[in-house]
Order: sequence, then C-alpha cells, then structure tokens
Amino acid sequence: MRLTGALPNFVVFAALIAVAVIADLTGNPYIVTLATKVAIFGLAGVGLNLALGYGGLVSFGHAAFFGLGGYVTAILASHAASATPVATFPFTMMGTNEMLAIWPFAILVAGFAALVIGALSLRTKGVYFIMVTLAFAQMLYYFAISWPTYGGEDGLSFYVRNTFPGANTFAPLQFFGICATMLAITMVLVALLTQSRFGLALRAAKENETRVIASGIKPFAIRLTAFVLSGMVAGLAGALFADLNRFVSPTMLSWHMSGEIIIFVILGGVGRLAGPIAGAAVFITLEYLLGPISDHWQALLGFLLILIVLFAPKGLMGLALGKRGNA
Amino acid sequence: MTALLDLSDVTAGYGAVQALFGVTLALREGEVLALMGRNGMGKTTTVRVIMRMLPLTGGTLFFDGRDIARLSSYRAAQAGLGLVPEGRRCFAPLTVAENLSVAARPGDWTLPRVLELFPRLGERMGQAARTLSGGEQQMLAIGRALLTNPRLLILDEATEGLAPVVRAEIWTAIRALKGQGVSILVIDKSLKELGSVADRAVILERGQAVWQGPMSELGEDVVNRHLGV
Amino acid sequence: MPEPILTLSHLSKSFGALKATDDVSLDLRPGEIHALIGPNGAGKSTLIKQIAGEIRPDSGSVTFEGQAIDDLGPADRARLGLARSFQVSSVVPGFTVLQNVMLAVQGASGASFRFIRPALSDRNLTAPALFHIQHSGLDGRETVKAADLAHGERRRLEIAMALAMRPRAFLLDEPMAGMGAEGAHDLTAILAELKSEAPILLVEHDMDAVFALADRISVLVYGKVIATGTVDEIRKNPEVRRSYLGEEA
Amino acid sequence: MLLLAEQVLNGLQYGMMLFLMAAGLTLVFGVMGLINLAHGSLYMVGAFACAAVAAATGSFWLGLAASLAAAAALGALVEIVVIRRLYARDHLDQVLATFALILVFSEGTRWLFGSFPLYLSLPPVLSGAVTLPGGLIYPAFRLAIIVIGVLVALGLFWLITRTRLGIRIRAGEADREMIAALGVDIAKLYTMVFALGAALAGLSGALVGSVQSVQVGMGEPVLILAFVTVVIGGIGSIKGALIGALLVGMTDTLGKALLPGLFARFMEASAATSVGSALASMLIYVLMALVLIWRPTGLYGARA
Amino acid sequence: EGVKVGMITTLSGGGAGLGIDVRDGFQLALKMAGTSDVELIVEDDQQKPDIAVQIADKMIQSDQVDVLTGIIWSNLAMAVVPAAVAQGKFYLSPNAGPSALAGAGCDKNYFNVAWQNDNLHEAAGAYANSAGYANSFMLAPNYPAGTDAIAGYKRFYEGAAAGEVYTQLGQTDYAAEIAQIRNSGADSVFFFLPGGMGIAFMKQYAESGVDIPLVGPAFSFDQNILQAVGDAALGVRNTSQWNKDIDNPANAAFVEAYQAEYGRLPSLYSSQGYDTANLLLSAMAKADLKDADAFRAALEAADFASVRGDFAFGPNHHPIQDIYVREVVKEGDVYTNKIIGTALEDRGDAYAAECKM
Ligand SMILES: Nc1ncnc2c1ncn2[C@@H]1O[C@H](COP(=O)(O)OP(=O)(O)OP(=O)(O)O)[C@@H](O)[C@H]1O
Ligand SMILES: Nc1ncnc2c1ncn2[C@@H]1O[C@H](COP(=O)(O)OP(=O)(O)OP(=O)(O)O)[C@@H](O)[C@H]1O
Ligand SMILES: [Mg+2]
Ligand SMILES: [Mg+2]
Repeated sequence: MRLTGALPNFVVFAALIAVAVIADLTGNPYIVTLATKVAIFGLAGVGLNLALGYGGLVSFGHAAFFGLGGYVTAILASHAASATPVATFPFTMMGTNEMLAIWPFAILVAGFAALVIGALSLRTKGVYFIMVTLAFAQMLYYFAISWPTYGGEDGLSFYVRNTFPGANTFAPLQFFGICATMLAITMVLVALLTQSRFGLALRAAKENETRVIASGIKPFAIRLTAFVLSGMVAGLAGALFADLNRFVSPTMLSWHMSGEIIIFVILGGVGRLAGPIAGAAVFITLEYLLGPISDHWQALLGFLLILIVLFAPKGLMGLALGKRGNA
Repeated sequence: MTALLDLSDVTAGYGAVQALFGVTLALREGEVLALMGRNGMGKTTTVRVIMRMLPLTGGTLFFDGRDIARLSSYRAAQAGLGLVPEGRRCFAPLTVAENLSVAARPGDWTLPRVLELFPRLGERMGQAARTLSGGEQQMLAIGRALLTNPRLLILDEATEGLAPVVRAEIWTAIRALKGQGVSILVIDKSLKELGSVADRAVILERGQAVWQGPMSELGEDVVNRHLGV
Repeated sequence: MPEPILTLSHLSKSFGALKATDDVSLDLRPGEIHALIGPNGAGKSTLIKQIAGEIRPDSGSVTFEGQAIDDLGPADRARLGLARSFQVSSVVPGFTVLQNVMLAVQGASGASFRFIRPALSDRNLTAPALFHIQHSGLDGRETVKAADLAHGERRRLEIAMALAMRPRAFLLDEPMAGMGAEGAHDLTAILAELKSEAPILLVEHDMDAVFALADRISVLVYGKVIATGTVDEIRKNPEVRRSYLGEEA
Repeated sequence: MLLLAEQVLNGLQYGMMLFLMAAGLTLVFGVMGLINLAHGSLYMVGAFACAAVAAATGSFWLGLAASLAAAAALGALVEIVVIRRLYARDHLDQVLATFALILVFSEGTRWLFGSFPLYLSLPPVLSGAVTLPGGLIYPAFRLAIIVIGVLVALGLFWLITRTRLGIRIRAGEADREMIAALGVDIAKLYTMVFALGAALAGLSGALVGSVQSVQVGMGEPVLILAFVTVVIGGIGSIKGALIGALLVGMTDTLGKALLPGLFARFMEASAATSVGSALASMLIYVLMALVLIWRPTGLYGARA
Repeated sequence: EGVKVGMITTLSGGGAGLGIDVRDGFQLALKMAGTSDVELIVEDDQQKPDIAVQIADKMIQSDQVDVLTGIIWSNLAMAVVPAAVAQGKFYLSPNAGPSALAGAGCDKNYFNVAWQNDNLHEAAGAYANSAGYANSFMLAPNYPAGTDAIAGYKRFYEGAAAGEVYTQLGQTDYAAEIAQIRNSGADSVFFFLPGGMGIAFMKQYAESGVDIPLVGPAFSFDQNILQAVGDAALGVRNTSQWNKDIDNPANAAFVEAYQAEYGRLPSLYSSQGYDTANLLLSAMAKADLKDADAFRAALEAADFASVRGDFAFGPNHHPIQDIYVREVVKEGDVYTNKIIGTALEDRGDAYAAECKM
C-alpha cells in the first residue's frame, strides 16, 4: 500500500532527472536550466505544500521566506566578492561563497521569519490567514524596494554562482544535480513527516480543529511547527533560486511569487508529495512552448489552465493517479 | 390507483461505491410510509435519490406520474417534495427568521403556525442558526420544510435530539398533516411511534427493499431479523 | 461516599440576555453514570462545553480530580482525562475510521511531535484503535473514510474515539442520537460496562437508555438544575413530567 | 489646518473609491464565498468597455452603460462556463481557475485594444473643481465618487440583508445542496449575483479608470486592495467593507501626508522622506495585520 | 558572416507597449538596411528579472548569440547585463541606463544607445532654471529610479525645494500629493511617474484646479501615452533626446517608414530601438565580430546616422547628446510633442568619471 503511494512521486522525480540529463547530453543547456527551475520551484512548492496541502494553511506570503533565502544568499555572496563584512556588531561576520555555509543561514533566517509571522498569523484562519500572511510579505517587499543598501528595486547581482565542494556549479547539469538532490532529500523528509504522528495531527487539524483539540492536541503548536518547517524549505529554495540567477530582487518577495508557488501546488495537486513538481514542470513547460507561438501566449496558457482545473479536479497528480487515495 | 411516489429498481452509489441495489417502493397519495433499516442500509441514500441530490445509476423514479429522474434538485422540490434532512443542515450563519423564510412558499403552513408548533423558535428568531441548541436546530429544519408546503414531506430522522415532549408534539403534527392529506415518507428509530402513524413500511437491507407491507403486518420476527432489536 | 471526580460549582453562562446555564452545581462520582436531561435549549450542551473548556463560564468553577481546571484550555483538559463526545458528530472526514481512532489514542498518549516513524506502523496507536473500533461495532469499516459513513456509523465512530482516549471521566452529549434501535441497545450495554472504568456524565433524550443506565439524574430547565435524584425520584417528579417527559413516563 | 482638513477629506474620498473598487468583490467573495482573483480583470474590462464606447460615441454615459453591460455579460459567461463547476470543489481550485482567467482577460484585452493605455476622461459635469464651504477647492469627481460609493453601499446593504435574494445567496453559500433541495434555483441566482458583482467591478473600473489610467494590468493593484478592504472589514459584511475601506483610505492618505514630516523631526531630511514614504507604502499592510491579529475575523466578520 | 542578436524585451503584460516599440524600431532598421546578416531572436521577459536572466542564459548557452539587447527596465538590466558582458557578449541597451552600469560597474562590452537614467531629469532641472523656476515641488516613486530622478533634477536645478515627495510604486491616486502641492507655495512641479502612474497623476492634477506648471522627463509624454492623457497634458514641458520633428534626413526617413510599416507614430522607444540596430549595423560594416576588439572599436565610433542628430559615446559607452525641451501639442486629433528648445547640449553623464575600463 505504501509502495503504490510512493511510486507516482518517484516517477515524477525520475522524469525530471531524465529530462535534465538528456537535455545536457543533447546539448540543450537551457532545458537543463528550466529543469533546474522546476526543481527549485518544486522544492518551494513541496515546502509550501507542507503548510498548505497537509496543514490547510494557505500561506499567501511564502515569497517572504523564498525571498529571504535568496537575499541571504546574495548578501553573503556579494560581501564575499567585495571582501567587506556583512555585519560588525555584535561580532564581525564576513560573506561567503560556500553554498554549504550559506544554506544554513538562509534556512535559519527564513525559519525565524516564519516563526514570527506564523505565530502572529496563526491567530487567524482561512481567508484571513491568507491575507495576513500576504500582509507580512508585502511589508518585506516594500521594505526591499525602498531599502537602497542592497539595490532596492534594482536588485542585487553577484555574478558568479556560489561554490559547492567537488562540483562545478557553473556547469548547468551539476547545479541541477545539487538542486535535485536537495529536492529529493526534502521530499523524503516530507513524506516521512506527513505519515508520522505529527503528520496525522497536522492533517487532522486541517479538517477538524475541534476534534483535534478534544483529543488533547493543541493545533497551534502543530501548525506553527509545520509553518516554520515550510518556511525553511522555501528559504532553501530561495537560496538555490538566487544561485540559479546569480541575482535577487524584490520580485522574489512579491505577491506574484507567492501566487506562483501556490499555483504550482494547486496545479500539481494539493497535498500530493510530487504535486508541486508536476505543477511547476507543466507550467514552465507551457510557458516555454507557448511563448514562441504568439505574443498573446499568456491567454493560451490561461485557457489551458482552465481546462486543467475543470477536468483535473485533484490537480495533475490526481489526474494521473485516477481515484486512488492521497499519495 | 397510481402512486404519488414510485421508485422502481433504483440503483445509486457514491463514486465507485454502490449503495442502492435496486430499490423498489411506492407511496400513495395521502399515505404515511415508514422507511426502515439498520444503520448504513441505504435509507438516507434513497432519500437523496428521491430529492435528486444523488443521481440514479439505474431504475425509474416518478412523482405524481411525472418522471423526475433527470430533474435537478430544485425542480423536484418545486414539484412538491419537502425535506427535513438527516443532520438538520440549517443554514448556519442565517438567523432563525431567515432560515424559515428562505424557501417558504404560500400554503397552509405559515410562519405563525410553525411558531405555534415550536414556540421555542419564536423566542430565538434573531439568533444565528449556528448557535442554536441541537434540538432547536431540529425544530428549525422541520419548520423550514413545512413552510415550503410540500405535497410529500420527507422526514429523515426528524425527531433526533428532541426532548420527549417535543417529540410527541412532532408525531401529533405528523398525524395532523396526514389528516390534511399531505403524504409523508418518514425515517425514524422509534418503532412505537411509527407503528401508530405509518400506514405502511418498507425495510431496507444492504440497499434493497427486503420487506414491505402494511404497518399492521410488521411482526416481531421481521423486526428482529431486519432491524436487529 | 467517594470523592467526586468532577465537581461543577455555580457555573453560569449568558448569551446576551439569555442565561444558558444559571448557577449550576453538580458532581460526578467514581463508577456512576450521571444523566443530565432537560428540554431542548435548556443548556446541557453549553454546560458540557464549559466543562470541556470550549466555553469560558461567566462565573463559577470546575474541579477535576481535586484540581481547579478553570484556567486550562480544552486540549489540556482532554489530556488530563476528560473525554467528550459531540452532539453533532465531529470526526475528521478525510480520515479513515482507523485514522480517526488513532488520532484519539495519539492525543491521549500526548506524543504528537514525532516526525519520522509512520503512524500506521506504530502499534502503540493501531492496536488500541483497532480494539475500540471493534468494540463499537465498526469492525470491517476500518479503511472507510469517515465522510463516507452513514449517519449512524459516524455516531459510532464518535463513541469509539471517546473510548479510545481511555479518560478519567466521560462527557457524552447525546451518544444515542442517530444510532437506531439496534445501536442504542448495543451502546447501552457498552456504557453500563464502561462506567466502572470511568464515570460518565450523560446528556441524552433517549429516556429508555437514561432510565436503564443512570445512577443519578439531574434535570436542567432554562439553565437551572431543578432536580437531582435517582431514576425513580425523577420519574415521579411532576415538574419533570410536565416540562420534559410529557406523556411518556 | 486647511491642509489637514483637505487630507482628511482625501482619505475619506480615497476610502470611498476603495469601497467602490471592492464593492463587487464584497458580493462575490464576501457573500457568495467565492475567491475571485479575476475581480481586477472585470474592473479592467469595465474601464476598457467604457473607454471604447465613449471614444466611438463621444458619450461618457453610454460608455458607463457599456461598462456595466460588458462586465455583467462577461461575469455571467464566466460563471456559467467555469465557476459553476467549481462550487463543490476546494476553494483553491477557484484560485487556480480565476488566476487563469486573469491571464486570459489581460492578454485578450491587449489583443483587442493593443498594448497602449486608452483615453477615458470624465464628462464635463464631473470635471473641474468646486469650492467647498470653508474655502476648500475640491475636484468634482471626487465628490461624485463619495456620493456613488454611499449609494452603492446602501444598495448592497439592502440587497443582502433585506431581500430574499440576499438571504438565499447566503444560504447557498452555507449549504448549496440544501437550498436547492428546498426548491430554490440557486444556480441561476448565483449567476445573477456573480454578474451583478462583475457589473459593480466594471462600473468602478469605468469611474475610477477615468481619473486614473485605462491600461492592461490596471486591475492588479485593485485586486489586492479590494481583498484587503473586504478582509479588514470582515468577510460578508457590507458595513465592514465600507468601514474597512474608509480605514484603509484614511490610513494610507494620512500616512503619506504625515509620516515623512514626522520622521523629519528626528531624522535627517532626505532619510526621513525615504523612510517615511517606505513606511507609508507598507502602512495598509501593517494596518491589516494589526486588525487581524487583534480581531481574527476582521472588524465585522462573523465570530466563530 | 552574420551576427546573431538576442533581444530580451517585454512583450506581454502591462509594460508590453515599450518592448513592442523597441522591437519594432529595431526590426524596421534591419528591414530598411535590407541586410540578411543579422539573425534576430526575440524573447518575452514578462518584465520579470528572473525570467530575463534565464532567457539571457538560454540565448548565450543554446542560441549562442553574439550580441544582446532589448531590455526596457533598469532592474532587469541589472540582473542580466553584468553576467552577459562578463561572458564576453556585447550588450547594446536600447532603453535602461542605470547609474551602476555607467559608473563603477561599466564594462567595455556594454553600450547604452538611449541615455543614462539621470539624463532627462538633469535636462528638466536645467530647463527649470531657464524657465525661471525657483521653488520646485518634486515627486517620484520610492524606488532607486525615483530617488535617482530627483537627484538628477537637482543636479542642475538651482532653485529651492518646495517639497520632495516619494510616492508608492504603482500608486494611482494622487489626491494627497496634489493637496501638498497646492499648499506648498511651489512655482513648478517636477515629476517622474512612468507608465500608468503618470497618466493618473496628470488627469487628477488637471481636475484639481491647481495650475502650477509641470515639468518632467519624456516618459510620461511619450507618443503612446499622450493619447490616453488627452487634454490634461496639453502645454506641459518635458525633456527628451528625441522627437519626431527633429530635422534631419535620418529622422524624416525613420518617421515616415515607421508609420508606413506599423500604421502608428513612432515613440521614443521606437527611435531608440531603431538607433540601436543602426549602431550595430554600422559596426558590422566596419569590423568582423570575431575580432572583438575591432568590433568594439567600431561600436565606439558610433558611425551611424542617429535619428536624434549628433551622437557620440562618452568614455563609459554612454551617449553624449543634446537633450531637448518639448511641449505637448495637439495636431489635428493627435496629441504629440514639438521641440521648443534645447535643455542641455552635448550632455554626457555624471558617472563617467567613476568608470574605469
Ligand atoms: N457520501 C458518501 N460517500 C460514500 N459512501 C457513502 C456516503 N454516504 C453514505 N455512504 C454509504 O452508503 C451506505 C448507505 O448509507 P445511508 O446513509 O444511505 O444509510 P442509512 O440507512 O441512512 O443509515 P443511518 O441509519 O446510519 O443514517 C453506507 O454504507 C454508507 O457508508
Ligand atoms: N453562542 C450563542 N449565542 C446565543 N445563544 C446561544 C449560543 N449558544 C447557545 N445559545 C442558546 O443557549 C441555549 C442552550 O443551548 P444548549 O445547546 O446548551 O442546549 P441543550 O440543552 O444542549 O439543548 P438540546 O437538547 O436541544 O441540544 C439555547 O437556547 C441556545 O439557543
Ligand atoms: Mg441515514
Ligand atoms: Mg445539546
């Protein structure tokens, strides 16, 4: 029973790897880049799904964590490039070019932000929660736009990708490999998490809070934990995204970005482990294929999305899986 | 004489799960028919099919000589079907007054009459249905259905959660309705009350009518076999 | 007389002008079923909610096993061993019957922050859950989603979940409702057996069950306890007959 | 002093403008419970319809009628073809579908009208400034917006709370299957109300667009602002939406007007303007966060 | 042998008009030159920096373009240009000219064919002096380009500041700001509000009964926007390095051909796209792209007939050009601009000194 549940997720992931490898072998680095983008947004989506899909916490503010992860990366990298300290108080902190040193920071900063935002936002529910999380993300967004130190609206470039021991991160396939590995690890962890006792409580709280409380479990703590973990994953994804582009800007913090990640999750299938990957893959592929057809490709994309919503009620993964239970 | 409500060999289900395996029953004008069966045997499913809340996968469904198998729910209701659903299903954010008026249609049953039957509701007119007590919600669901002035009233466990006095009043009201010529399909766990009101009974088991006949013929053996008491 | 497990003293709660419970004092002693009856809207469920901690009383206090629990939230009270069932079934619709009952076991066990081991292969959860499912007459339905259950089956699940918490006291709000004749009969047997494990505060309109089960009965009318006594005392009480029982008794 | 009075008036007026922009959403989202991200698109459609018809006929009023008609028709179409199939589904499917509609509408409009802003201006009766008692010179259209906003608010309030249509719609929101089983053709009502919501969006698009700009993408900021307004007020409450709108309008306007000056008291001038304005742009989100943390279901939303 | 050009520009969404004009101007120049040596690939960046970066990666890695161009927005340019030139590609900017790329961040392979971002604001400041304004109210959105605009204006403007207000990016209601203007005692208002912001501001300003004269850079008075503003813009002075009435043969040919080809008047952006293509063609005529140094030298020579008249590159590869003052007028049914004077002559930019290359 567990195996059939895992198989579709594995297939989606394997397909992503296959596309990247074949594209690399046939000399299509851009397709590798797109696959990397799918892996990164997939990762952000897997993170969001933890809150949204399993916990019912529709965060419209995950761009905040995604963007923070990105900004941490860019700030550390740009300080490393200019050999200036990031901070001198309370201790001197220098920049770094090491992904392995950057990620923990990105994850922690995003996680801390998620802790604060989550603790405040979780007082509300449903649409109100959507809007409070949006509010916090918008505050960060406007702050980033007008704060000149790190480029404001213009964003911040750091020109060379950060390094990873034993890998040439500038080679598209190798960077893809790093992203895909992080994605795989996260997927395994999330899969375990959702089936665990914690996951049981989390999913129950989504559907019937009163019952969970009456069983002696406090939904707030459960949800906050899920929200923070979710924000941390988004932060890691943001760090990778920054490295993909070697550039960050406030658009990473904007509500469009939050919306996009939500769309990937819904498109792929809410609460399906590999759903966000499928969603991101289909969306990005459509963008890529439709773009050259017409200047008005976005309308075509819109029509296709509508068809998908109408005919695939449980998202793409639901469509592929038929009526079988949640994976 | 043709039946007011006529189900023949009706099958239905929820997705892949079939719940009704060929239900045949008829209810004559002016009659009170009891629909009985243990938990999960398909009583509510039958009601949902009649109310067009669930599609038939087979069989026929006639109301007043008219094929209603393909009608949408609201048309079936407009044709004269009134429902007190299982689990009350009051409109939670609406007030009592709004719940009562939302679908009211002119006829014998008017607001004052309903409030006379359930004085408790009169005291709570401005309160949101969500905050009513369980029994008050049940009264509201009954009142709401009565105010649509149906030709056939369907009561799915309408006395659940009502205090004994109120329950007795409901049965009195059902008798009165019957006296006015309203037809009634009733599901209830109280054999005693059903026995005094219903003309005929149908017993469902695993989605099939396994017994039907006049209430007077419902013997102890049948009850033991099919209702497990 | 043994010390009460649960004591309510002077609980009052108003909604606007309406006094839903009005200076209610009662207690629940080990080994007993204390039935709480009264007309619709008398305040029975409101009282249960105040004991469970879902509603804060305007005044008065609740003592559980010698400890004042007024400052505890509903989850903490449940953890202390106050299990409740809901008048309108409140289960997790998307969960299977098994998962629902496992949730109750997990809540009572207090260990929800375990992230790695799959719950379904945790015998500490599944074994008690399966036991209670069987006990409540839901065997064979373990893998059916709660949303797909018939009404009466869902009522049984509600009971199974309360039982699975193995509490120190039960607060059951109309457990017989929707059960059907057979179900009510089964449940009567279960409760009769259960009370030796933990006492039960039973709100119920099914008088056959109440009269068969109750050790004591309290009658609530317009938020006030108008009588407390044995089955026979209550049956004979003219005020109760008039305002509640009607012709029946 | 006059300046402060004028800014307060501006805040009120901006609030009314926000209410107008959010009015359609109050109906569709607040009352019908439908997350309609395409609200801004319907606003845009109204503005474009008004601009196109006004340009062709030379009459703003015909344009205004066209904006109502076009948005209502499109709303009805969308409801019948797409939205109707989603009521029984997860709310999130509505998010995806209406997001897709934004893409379709934006690019569709660009395809029809090109990429450049269109001309739409107020009719002479509404243009120019009037002098208010107290010597305040104030643009006529802004006064008109206040009046129209009040009328729309009253109309909606009456519709939702006083008519059977309103009661039925709210019942449908609570339990769609049940209201149908009571003999109400809820599908038709929903189409009508969605169309009405769309028409209101279109109307505000035409009115507000005529003093702002009529261009593709004009609906996006409106979308967010409208949601902010409705949510601060509390979902489902017309009064809440109105008060929420006024609060947002006041906060935004006074924040812009006063914050930079406030900061200048203890900061260096240029830093003060930029910090002050940065804070001013965040202010409505700060307001929303505070309101919701204080009252988790908005100012007038139903308490659980 | 041919040159492969990758154009990254905004073709969808609200900002599409600018990208379309740049692309059309560029393509027109290629068509008029009748050359088949240039292979042009155009991609839509959706006005999103990350998409722009990814397209740039694609054009460089997969399509192996030699020259990149097309970006409209400064933030997108900042995302794309440094990495592209670091990989040895040439980048010709048809619009954005952020200060970072003109000063310390300049590059030998980066050429700007439009202006340094401050230029038109500087010209507005210079014009304000000549018009005798001594107390200006300044208004711009609160983001780097906005602060640069006001800084640029003040670089030449010698009068006092009646007020300095930063609005929210994307703001569409300006009642509060107009009230401040009315009460500020200003004798002139300088504003930089690109796109829809400017349209909204001007309409509301016209309705407000305030009649303090406006000045601003050309962006809010461009051919395609003016039609939407209508009468509210009439008479406003704005600064631009180009206008359709600049009297030279290249411009006359361009304006005529553009109208014939696309059925609309060219905009500022069209002219910049057109000049960009002609710069490229002029360099191709002189040198082979294989020889990057020679090609660069050929670009630096800027040996083409610019529609704006005299054109040369400064040491940081940004234009040295005249910047004009225009006034919005109505010709028949069409709102357009006519040149009424020159604000700055042979203006380079303020950052050239910081550029070391
Ligand atoms: N929404 C649903 N989805 C799937 N299966 C369902 C659903 N509702 C009911 N069922 C199943 O259909 C069968 C018949 O259920 P139904 O509700 O008709 O029973 P019932 O006779 O009304 O029982 P009760 O006395 O408990 O109300 C049951 O096995 C039940 O599990
Ligand atoms: N939030 C509330 N606001 C206003 N009135 C309320 C609220 N909650 C409950 N009430 C009222 O309080 C009274 C007591 O309700 P309660 O649910 O306790 O009754 P009950 O005794 O459980 O009745 P039943 O037997 O019908 O379930 C009812 O009249 C109800 O309408
Ligand atoms: Mg049933
Ligand atoms: Mg109750």
